Amino acid sequence: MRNIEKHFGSVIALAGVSFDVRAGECHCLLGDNGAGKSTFIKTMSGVHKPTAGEIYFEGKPMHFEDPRDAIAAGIATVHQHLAMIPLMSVSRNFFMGNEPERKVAGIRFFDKKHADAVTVDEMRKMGINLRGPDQAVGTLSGGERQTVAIARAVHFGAKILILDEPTSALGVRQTSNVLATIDRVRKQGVGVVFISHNVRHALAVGDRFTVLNRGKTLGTAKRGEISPEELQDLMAGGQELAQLEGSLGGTV
Amino acid sequence: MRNIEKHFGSVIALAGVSFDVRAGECHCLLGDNGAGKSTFIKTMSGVHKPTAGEIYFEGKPMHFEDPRDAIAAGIATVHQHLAMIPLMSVSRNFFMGNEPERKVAGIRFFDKKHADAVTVDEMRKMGINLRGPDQAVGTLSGGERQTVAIARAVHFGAKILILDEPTSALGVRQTSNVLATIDRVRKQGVGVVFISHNVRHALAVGDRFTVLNRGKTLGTAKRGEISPEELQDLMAGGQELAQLEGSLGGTV
Amino acid sequence: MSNATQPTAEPDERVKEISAFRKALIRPELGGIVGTVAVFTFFLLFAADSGMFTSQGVMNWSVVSAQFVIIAVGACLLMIAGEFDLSVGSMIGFAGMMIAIFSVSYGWPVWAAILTTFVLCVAIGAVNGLIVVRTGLPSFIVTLAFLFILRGFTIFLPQTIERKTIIGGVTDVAEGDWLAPVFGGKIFKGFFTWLGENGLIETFERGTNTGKPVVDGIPMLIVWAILLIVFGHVLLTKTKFGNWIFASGGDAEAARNSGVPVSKVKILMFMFTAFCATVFAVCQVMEFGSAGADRGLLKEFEAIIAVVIGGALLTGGYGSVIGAALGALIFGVVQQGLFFAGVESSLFRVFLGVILLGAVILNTYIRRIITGER
Amino acid sequence: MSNATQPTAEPDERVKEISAFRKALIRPELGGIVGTVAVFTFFLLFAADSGMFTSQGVMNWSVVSAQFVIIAVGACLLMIAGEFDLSVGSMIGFAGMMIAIFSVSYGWPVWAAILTTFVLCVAIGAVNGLIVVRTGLPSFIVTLAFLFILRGFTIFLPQTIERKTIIGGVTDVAEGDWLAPVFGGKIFKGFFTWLGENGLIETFERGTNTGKPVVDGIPMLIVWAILLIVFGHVLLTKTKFGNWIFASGGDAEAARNSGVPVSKVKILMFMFTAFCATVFAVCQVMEFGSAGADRGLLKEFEAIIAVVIGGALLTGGYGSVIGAALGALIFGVVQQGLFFAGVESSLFRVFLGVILLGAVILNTYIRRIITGER
Amino acid sequence: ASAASAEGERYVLVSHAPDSDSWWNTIKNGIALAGEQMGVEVEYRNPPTGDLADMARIIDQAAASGPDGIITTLADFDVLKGPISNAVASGIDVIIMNTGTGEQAREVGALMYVGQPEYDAGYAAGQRAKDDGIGSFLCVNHAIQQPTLVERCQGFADGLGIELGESMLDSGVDPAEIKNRVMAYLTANPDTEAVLTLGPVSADPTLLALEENGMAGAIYFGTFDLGEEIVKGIKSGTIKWGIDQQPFLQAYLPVVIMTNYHRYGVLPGNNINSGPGFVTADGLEKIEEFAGEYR
Ligand SMILES: Nc1ncnc2c1ncn2[C@@H]1O[C@H](COP(=O)(O)OP(=O)(O)OP(=O)(O)O)[C@@H](O)[C@H]1O
Ligand SMILES: Nc1ncnc2c1ncn2[C@@H]1O[C@H](COP(=O)(O)OP(=O)(O)OP(=O)(O)O)[C@@H](O)[C@H]1O
Ligand SMILES: [Mg+2]
Ligand SMILES: [Mg+2]
Repeated sequence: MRNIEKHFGSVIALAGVSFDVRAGECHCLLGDNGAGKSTFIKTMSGVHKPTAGEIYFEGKPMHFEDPRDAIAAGIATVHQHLAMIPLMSVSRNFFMGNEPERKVAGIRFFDKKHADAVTVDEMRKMGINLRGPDQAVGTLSGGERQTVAIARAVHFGAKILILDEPTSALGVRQTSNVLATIDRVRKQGVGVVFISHNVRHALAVGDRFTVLNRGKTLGTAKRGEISPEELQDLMAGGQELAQLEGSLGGTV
Repeated sequence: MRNIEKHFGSVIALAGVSFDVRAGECHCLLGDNGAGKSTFIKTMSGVHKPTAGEIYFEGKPMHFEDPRDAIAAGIATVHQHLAMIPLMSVSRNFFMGNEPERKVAGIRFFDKKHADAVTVDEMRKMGINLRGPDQAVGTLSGGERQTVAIARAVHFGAKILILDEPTSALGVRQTSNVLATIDRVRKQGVGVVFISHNVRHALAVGDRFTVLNRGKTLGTAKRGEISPEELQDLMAGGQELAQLEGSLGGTV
Repeated sequence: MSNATQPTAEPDERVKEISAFRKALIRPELGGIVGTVAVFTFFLLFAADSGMFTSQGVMNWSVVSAQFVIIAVGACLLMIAGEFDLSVGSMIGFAGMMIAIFSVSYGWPVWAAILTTFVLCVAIGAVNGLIVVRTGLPSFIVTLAFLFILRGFTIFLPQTIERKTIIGGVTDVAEGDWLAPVFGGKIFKGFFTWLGENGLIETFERGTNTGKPVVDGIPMLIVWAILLIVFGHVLLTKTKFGNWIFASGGDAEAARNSGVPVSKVKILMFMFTAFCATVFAVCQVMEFGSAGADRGLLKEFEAIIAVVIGGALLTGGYGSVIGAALGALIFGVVQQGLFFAGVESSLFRVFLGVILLGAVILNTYIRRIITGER
Repeated sequence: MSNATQPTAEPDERVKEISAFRKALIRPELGGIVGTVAVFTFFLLFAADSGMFTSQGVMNWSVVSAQFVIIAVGACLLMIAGEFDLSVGSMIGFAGMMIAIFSVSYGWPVWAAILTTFVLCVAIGAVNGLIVVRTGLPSFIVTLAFLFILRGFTIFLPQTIERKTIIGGVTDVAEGDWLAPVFGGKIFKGFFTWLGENGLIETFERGTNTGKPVVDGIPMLIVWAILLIVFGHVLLTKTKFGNWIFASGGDAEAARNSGVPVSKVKILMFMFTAFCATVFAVCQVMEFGSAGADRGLLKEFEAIIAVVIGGALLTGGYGSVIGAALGALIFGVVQQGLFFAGVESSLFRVFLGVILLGAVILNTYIRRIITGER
Repeated sequence: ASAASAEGERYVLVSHAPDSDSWWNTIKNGIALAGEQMGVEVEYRNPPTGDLADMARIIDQAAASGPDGIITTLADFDVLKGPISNAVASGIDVIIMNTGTGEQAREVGALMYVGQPEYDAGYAAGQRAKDDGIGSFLCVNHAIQQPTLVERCQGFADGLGIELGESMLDSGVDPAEIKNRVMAYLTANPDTEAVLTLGPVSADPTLLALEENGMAGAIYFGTFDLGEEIVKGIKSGTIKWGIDQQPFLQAYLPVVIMTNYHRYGVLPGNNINSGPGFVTADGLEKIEEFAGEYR
């Protein structure tokens, strides 16, 4: 992706950001609140159209008219505000937008049996035992929902998986589970874009790190090239943080 | 607070939790997703009525019928899902439920001038320069909103300030700012209850730590009595986490 | 997630087990089923000898219920998709009037008039939907505007063209038309004649029809109602598109992000609602032979009421076609039943209001008890 | 927050500056103001010589607008508090009927009839509110039920008591009552007579009133409208309670958590809406001397339309009383203006729908342009 | 249910009026009185919103409930002929009242017709106004969707020999709106010579409007159907005439005729025209006393 720009009315959310992901790596996107991370990945996943700039996918320039195009191209996204419908069952949510179909007498029907089986199976793989595939998503805990969303993205053979702050509301155990999932997915050859505010989470799984600040990239670093402290300073935009950290023991 | 229990229909969210806060200390409440932290503090702040158990405040048993009672008693809460109305102005939000009044010809009017002045002033103290007190909260960033909520709680002379995961959606800089605020508030003699999933944030400001698990307390520890690793293990409910952490470098 | 790392999850000790029976009850139709049973029990007890359950009486409330069903199915799918349509009643009046104007005033063949009207009305439905989707305005306001606009035209057009507000004579021009019986005809006539001849149902005692059965066939109205229920139910629960309808109503933003073409779904549902209203109108015009400016008044509310009694959520994302059909049945049976039971007719509205309120509270209560939601 | 640690925040370079002028425009009333200007310009251009702007013409559309204002103020506050009331129209009919029954059929003094009716109707409003707040049902459904229930009683009661559905003769029994003129009288009569005598306004040239001024006073209806606007505006923008109204409609849960007594606010707003409807009804009964079962039909929609034209959000939390009043003015002027301008009267509904749609789209558009929201 | 002389026959009267229409009150009182006097049971039914298609269902329903007779209006021949002929065919006697014509009544197999043919009534009124030298008018229509009311205006216009055109005002039922719309129309068209209202719903506010704009007494004012205020208006001279179709008779007579037919087999040989009768300022006493109740 090159020089993506995005304006909302008088707000310039992205002022030219370039970024790339490779298969089998986890590229972390870091940055302050309002840096434009969510906006950027929404552009990648076809929710917004870029005001300027181009998206290349497997070498070809792409134009995503809507999220369906991006999904069809193999870009799966787990949005910050979850893309789940609370009143619908887990299996219907799992297959939302990608419903399996079965032909009966020439008419295509939703293949509920298949959907249910796959859902229960995939969720078990992720370590979640559903009461049943008909359970409403609204009755799941936040962590469980997050897992459904990730499992869904992985299941549909995404080539690129984008996760927007998947861990921010999760407990330690749930977090480590999500990180383990990212690791597993990456090893399957999927490119992962991982967005986080938490330097430690990022360092735990990231291969490369890009920091966004006020709609611009501050640069990309490889794993090992950068220390947690440097990264943290970059994310915060410089020295201002230091004095505070001093009094609190540097443990943010 | 002693032996608080809370049931929602068939769900037992709290199965007897005891907890106390002292003036001038920061007591951290930690726990897994769905451990009942939010439910517990909602009981403290009068949103829910406990199914069983008692609340003591300054030695006296209290019965909060609704949040107004708790606020009147000096318990201010910043909820996980923010208690802000996006379409209303910052100053109206700031004073929501505590509107200053001015008598004109015997009729009590909302004292807008005073409210605006106080709001701008308090926000400046917190390091935020508003475009104007009439700016709608919906146009603020998440971090700014969080700050308004905290500033509000502090301003109204709360004796106890409850913060439910105030840092989960914030960037590093915003986080350190919130932690610094907690520190400042604590030094003013206010008792702070701080809920977090992040062990490091908790350790940065906490004086005591209580871990909730599946609606029960696992015990309370003082600062220095417990290491981050122990705390993390407690929160996750034991050994299950270890093997995962190994592969990821223990940096959750 | 709490059992994430354990390969075999133990049951969560914090949740009391929910029995299979209770689980079977967690269906949007439940309120409708309970209501239907209650209503029939009531009228069987109190109006059994009023002729309500003779073949003629049954046909009477069946036809009324079928009418409600036709508009309720459209309203139901639209409501599940998260919108609603206050212009249904005006659309009924408008569609009927257009058919009459095309066929009687302009002398077009009736099939052409019907088809043109369908195209026109479904297009208006699409406009409704387009405005809602494009501007993001609440459908309440947009369709309220169309309620007035369509009713205005329904009064204005015949007034200017024919100088009256009622246009009759459609029956005459529909004579021999191939499409008209699809809406205005009856089926199984032979079967009913046979029933009558064998004394299984009453026959007329005098007049031109002496000896013929009092009920001489199933009106196409009922056939349409059944077809629409089946179509709506299958569409909603058995197809991909049905999943999209739920998703669009449950959370439009989330659905859009998951690749569901929300705008398309909503516009199509507005069109389907318009289609149902037009079916209603065509059946009415073909049966009665005339179109009037007063047709369909308040029908939008009746449709919404039937759907809500049937357990759908006004806010979208939850509901069922079967439920809506049961709601329509309850509505029809209560309305006609009150007449049969001889209740003072001005009290009819009071009953209607009380039943609506009771049904909705019952629905919510059942839903909460069962799902354990607060 | 991005400037959190800098004592003097520099302007955010990512936001283009918004001028003070533009900021002044970010008001819910804006659409109403633009609309009012547009409407008056239009009619001044096209209907200036139709008598619309003579003193009599002005009084004519003022009275109609005042009527809309009275119910719009109630509907506006309720809508800002996040609910709405479809039973307003039925409440108007019901209140009028109760006054007539109490005073004419039962022979109570008129003031007692009026006060009892106020208590009764406000209590019904409270019941509406209680049901909505307690059950958590959408107010659409609850008040729809009351729309039917109240209308049913309005027809049933006079039918049983007086054997008619119009009860007249209120004017006679109201003679000499101290409370009746507060609703049905006119003020500044002397002033207008003086104006007429001095040739400052036209006087009648024929008929029974020859020599009297064409406008002989300001009806109390207009006074009530102004009082309610002032009261509603002050309440909403200048008091603590007003803040609570906004908060309750903006996000009931958040407001409750902050200590706002949301249920109380909502119930009070339902009661206030009922109060406004009763004021409307009493003024009407006192002016026309009779109560009919068909009074107030569709008024609930007219109230909602006026409020929405005035820039309020149907979803609550945003709006203004001044805006609603302007909406009512636009509505009244357009309605009467079309009659002055001699537009085919059955097209009136079409215009109403188009203007509603236009105004709402304009409002949304303006709001988005200015706030930069998407 | 053939002509047996048993008491306690059951009759159903079905009207086309929405249930807020106050004029039908007299009808209800008429059948109540007739029922009492004859010792029969009479029920009143109507479509709540005035939707004629709903009315057809009500006739079906009434027939299914097996009464001895049905008394109904024939508001739209096309819509109602099916249900009515079915009722007749299943052995129920039918009398047509109020709207319709004798010819249509015969066609659907009804016993007879009692009422006032609306168009003819309007036409007669129009001719009368023409004789009084009227050349233009305003017709205040409070229920424009109802065909019978449009027929009255149309008849009046034809009686005058002019185009109806824009003389018909869609006034709605709200009294304040009716009043102000009438005033607006008269302000904009000051040379209007006559006002025709179609019932108490539109007549009462029109009276107030004329009083307020000073045209009361100066403008030629005629109305259909009587009511308290209308009678007062006629008395004071503001209203020239009221066309009385005597709704009481339309309700009372069919019940009496039907009962006697069922008990003794007697039936009048002709249709009964209960109107139009012009009510003017002469001889108003009885009318005054019972207006809105039996008149
Ligand atoms: N739809 C929109 N309309 C107007 N401005 C928007 C819109 N969406 C985002 N913005 C603005 O664009 C900027 C970037 O927002 P974005 O959500 O991309 O930040 P982020 O990096 O994801 O922050 P966070 O860490 O808080 O999630 C912010 O200033 C935000 O206010
Ligand atoms: N209103 C409610 N109705 C039914 N169950 C509820 C309700 N509120 C909370 N619960 C349940 O109570 C349990 C505790 O929830 P709570 O929100 O207190 O957890 P938490 O510790 O705050 O979790 P998190 O860290 O995710 O915020 C959960 O299982 C939740 O599903
Ligand atoms: Mg984001
Ligand atoms: Mg929580």
